[in-house]
Amino acid sequence: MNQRCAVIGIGQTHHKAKREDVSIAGMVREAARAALDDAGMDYGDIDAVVIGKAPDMFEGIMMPEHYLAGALGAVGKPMLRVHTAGSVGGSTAIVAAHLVATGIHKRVLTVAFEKQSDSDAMWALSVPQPFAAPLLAGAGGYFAPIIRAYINRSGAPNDVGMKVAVKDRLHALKNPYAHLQLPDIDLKMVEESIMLWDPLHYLESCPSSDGAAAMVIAAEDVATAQEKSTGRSAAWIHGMAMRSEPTMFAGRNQINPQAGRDCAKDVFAQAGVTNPRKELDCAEVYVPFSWYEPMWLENLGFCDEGDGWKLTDSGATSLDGGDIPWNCSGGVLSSNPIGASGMLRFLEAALQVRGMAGEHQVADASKALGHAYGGGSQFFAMWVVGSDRPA
Amino acid sequence: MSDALEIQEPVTMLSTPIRLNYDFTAGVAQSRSLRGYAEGRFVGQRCPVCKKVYVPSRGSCPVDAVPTKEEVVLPNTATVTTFCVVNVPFAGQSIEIPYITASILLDGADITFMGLIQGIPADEVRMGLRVEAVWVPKEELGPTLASVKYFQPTGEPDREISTFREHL
Amino acid sequence: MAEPTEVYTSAHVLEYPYSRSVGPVIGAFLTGLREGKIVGIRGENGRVIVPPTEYDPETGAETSGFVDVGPGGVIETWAWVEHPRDDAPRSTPFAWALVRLDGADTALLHVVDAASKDEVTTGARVTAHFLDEGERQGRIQDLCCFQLEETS
Amino acid sequence: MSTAPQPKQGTRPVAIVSFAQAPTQRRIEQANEVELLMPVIGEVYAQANMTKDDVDFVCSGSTDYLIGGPFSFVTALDAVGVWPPKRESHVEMDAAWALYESWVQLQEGDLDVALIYGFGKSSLGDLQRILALQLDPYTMAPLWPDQVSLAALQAQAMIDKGLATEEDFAGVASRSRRDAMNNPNAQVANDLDVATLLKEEYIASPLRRHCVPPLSDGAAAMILVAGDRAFDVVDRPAWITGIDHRIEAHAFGVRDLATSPSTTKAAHIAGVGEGDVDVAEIHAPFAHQEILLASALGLSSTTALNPSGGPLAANPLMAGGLIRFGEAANRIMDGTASRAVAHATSGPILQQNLVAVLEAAS
Repeated sequence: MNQRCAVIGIGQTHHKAKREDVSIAGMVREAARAALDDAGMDYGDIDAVVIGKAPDMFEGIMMPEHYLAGALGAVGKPMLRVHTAGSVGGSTAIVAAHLVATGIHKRVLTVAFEKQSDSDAMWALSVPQPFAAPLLAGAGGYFAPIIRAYINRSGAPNDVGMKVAVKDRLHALKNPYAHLQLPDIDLKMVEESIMLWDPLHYLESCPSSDGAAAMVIAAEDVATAQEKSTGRSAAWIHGMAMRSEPTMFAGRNQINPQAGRDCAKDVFAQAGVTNPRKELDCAEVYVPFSWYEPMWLENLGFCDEGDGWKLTDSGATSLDGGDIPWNCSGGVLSSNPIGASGMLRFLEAALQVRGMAGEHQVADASKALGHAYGGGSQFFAMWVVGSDRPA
Repeated sequence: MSDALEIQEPVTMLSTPIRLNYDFTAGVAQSRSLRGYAEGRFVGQRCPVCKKVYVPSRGSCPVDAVPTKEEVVLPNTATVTTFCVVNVPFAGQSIEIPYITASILLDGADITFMGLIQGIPADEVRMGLRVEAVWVPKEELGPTLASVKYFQPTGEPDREISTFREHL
Repeated sequence: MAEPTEVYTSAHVLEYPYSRSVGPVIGAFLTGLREGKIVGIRGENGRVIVPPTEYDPETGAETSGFVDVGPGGVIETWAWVEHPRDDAPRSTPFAWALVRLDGADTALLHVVDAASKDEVTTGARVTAHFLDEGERQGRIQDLCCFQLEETS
Repeated sequence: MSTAPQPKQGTRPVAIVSFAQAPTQRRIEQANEVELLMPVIGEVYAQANMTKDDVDFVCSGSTDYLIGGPFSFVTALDAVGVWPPKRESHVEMDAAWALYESWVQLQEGDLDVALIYGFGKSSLGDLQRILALQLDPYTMAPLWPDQVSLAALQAQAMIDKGLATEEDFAGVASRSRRDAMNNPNAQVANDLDVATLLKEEYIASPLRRHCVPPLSDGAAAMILVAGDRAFDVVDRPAWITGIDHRIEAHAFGVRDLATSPSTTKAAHIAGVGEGDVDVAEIHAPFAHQEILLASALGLSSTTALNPSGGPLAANPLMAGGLIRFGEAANRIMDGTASRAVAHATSGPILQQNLVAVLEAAS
């Protein structure tokens, strides 16, 4: 990064199965308005807008950034639309941050959203394609076989996934924005939920949500002034990285993809993190299916390969007494407006280091990871944010 | 204005059906695999650089980014590398649930593709299971992977998982 | 080298009955159409925006205060279509037009019904023509077209 | 020894060093997206004497609605060979904006080489109907307005304001298709005079058939190099000395359709007016839009407009804007121009516009 930059405004909607009270513009503006208010700004103060979302077929609007230009106060400004599959919320934040880190703009509004209830997520992700056998059954159908291979390879007990499902929903109870609020959640409830994609139970899978996320990313002078005037720290960006690899190729490690490992290595090197479990206070990691917590613990280097399930099993990733809480917000397992899910991870990491996470705050959090992945576990976006400005 | 109109609820929802017609083209490489299906056989391609066999072929090696031209006919026999039991209903679904989808590694191929498993109780399907393709009757064969009705067990001993670890 | 291959093509239909929540502002517009009237909203500097949006389309500022506009208006620009597409709102020749309704400061995209191209001009006055009450459902098609006002 | 000119935006000089495109056709049936892209990407590597291992960043532009399925950019990656894993991104925009994102990345200073590509096949679907899905989903899209009619609204607004005539539109089309006769990648090339063109029927008045771009299948790729390393690749790199993009309101009834304030603003920020412009490649799919945009860009009569034939000769969606950048860069690289303007547009009737100034080193 050429210049320091920081998140100074954060906003999100209350994520729900159906936001039937708003238009798409209305929903996106809730998040944008909240982020601007947090930053003490108005649309007129923003230099550029970067928007991200997953496939346009969810809402049936081709390149909806055109329709949303006015809603986001982008008229007369640069506006970019990012689409990198499930990782898009993270990639979008990174593209926005680069616009500031390079000195091109000082105040960038970045927004990600999905209004999945306008159509049906399972349909949109499994649109039957010519010549293909109609076997694809949503994201779960794609990831469940990989999870099975992980369980086999690691020798993990069968209930580790269910433990993640319970833990993240317990976290969600502390987050008023989270979609799923299941006060009675326990292992039994998960186990008794329908086995949708064996080995994945219904409650081990992410919901389909409507929702939006927004952040204002600002240059150092703007962020410093805001810190002084509000008395709150900004979330300084210590590192950001993206990596991609092909969906399918001979010899591909689908369980522990190289692109994820490379991306983590890069972002931690930038942030000066050598032992993420020790040096980070928490992480918001894209876990749409329960077993991806242990899988990503290994992929991101929080433990050795094969040991991820042990961390989860020991409670290390729980906000309740764990040494490295993952997904204190409830994570993707509790709220999943797909295009925004990655940005929510980035945003929640920023909330934590600003001490603004409310009931799901990790005490004195000063450094956190935001992570997103997409496609066939092939697109990765990550950032590390901290309460102190980087050296 | 009539009373009836005045008590009508405000409009909150709008139905906007969208239908688009496409004329999809499979391209050259994929068409060769598709023609294979129409003939009741698996046709893949070998990368001239890494020598790996891709089936079905998309015309390129995703690692070396070079065109794949050399054709390889592959047998009906395969190994289940991993699988899941699908038990979720959704719009547009055409197979009755529950069904088993598996990553199928054809003998001689270096890449898996997704296939339907039948002829075995769901709880007996396992990683390493040996299977063979069952094609639809000859007169129903067509240029689509749907020409493969399903894969069923061959009865051979399972393959050790360690022997296909690099395909997971 | 393999011999040239027949390339397979296939019809592919992408179809979904999208169901959209419209929110209070577009909802008011569609509710108005169902009642046979056109509603705008005040944006920044009090200008009246039609169709109404939750935001001023140029500044992003909140809008507030619904205003009835029309049913008369003026053609700001237009395009005559002699051979309508299958999915066009009309099957006989018509004009697409931007119509600035009386009382509005922005123009609405819709169609003008006219017997021939020669009848349509920029600046011509038109009046909104709605479907019959029983046919209106709260959608933009409830306003079936604009018709040229008789010149006096 | 040449030195890279200091850019107006950013701090690091970045240049286009190689560009390739697939010959545009009405329908390329023999190739899927990967097969369409692979030769093009192979050619940009060959021109630059590079391999995929030289590339630090990959960025593409495409849209799912052209193919009618989600994630079309994902399968296209197979043509690139992102292995070992690479820094990679995608915009659901014309690939000219992928160039913009790449240019931003290269400003960071730790990466030097970017590969950009875009692809689009209009032949797979009914483009007029598909593009209606770009419109406000509540009050415009349900009427299914087609893009030719929408463009005609703009052309009529220009006529009403006295900014152009139907003869002027025909003049643009006549010149473009004549110039295209020298462009092997063009799809529509012919030598027809204005009088002949004016005898054509209207599709949506005041636009006749010649005012409308062809439906095209195509793809394009480009390599950007930052810093003096560009001189190692090509004698005359096309340095991006200014670049900016802006968007306008979506509702047509809010805009003054006869002007393009977003283009004017972007051109000002990119510094278009700060020197003579030898050549401009303008992403004006419709004939009247070239007149509108040339004016908005502030170009003088000495600038050669769309010598490639422009979008009226070949108009592959999602690659068309990047092709303007490539054609303009080619004029710099082949020595026929020393200062060029490249323009790309996105969205219904010029809602969003990107402008860059390309220069040779002095």
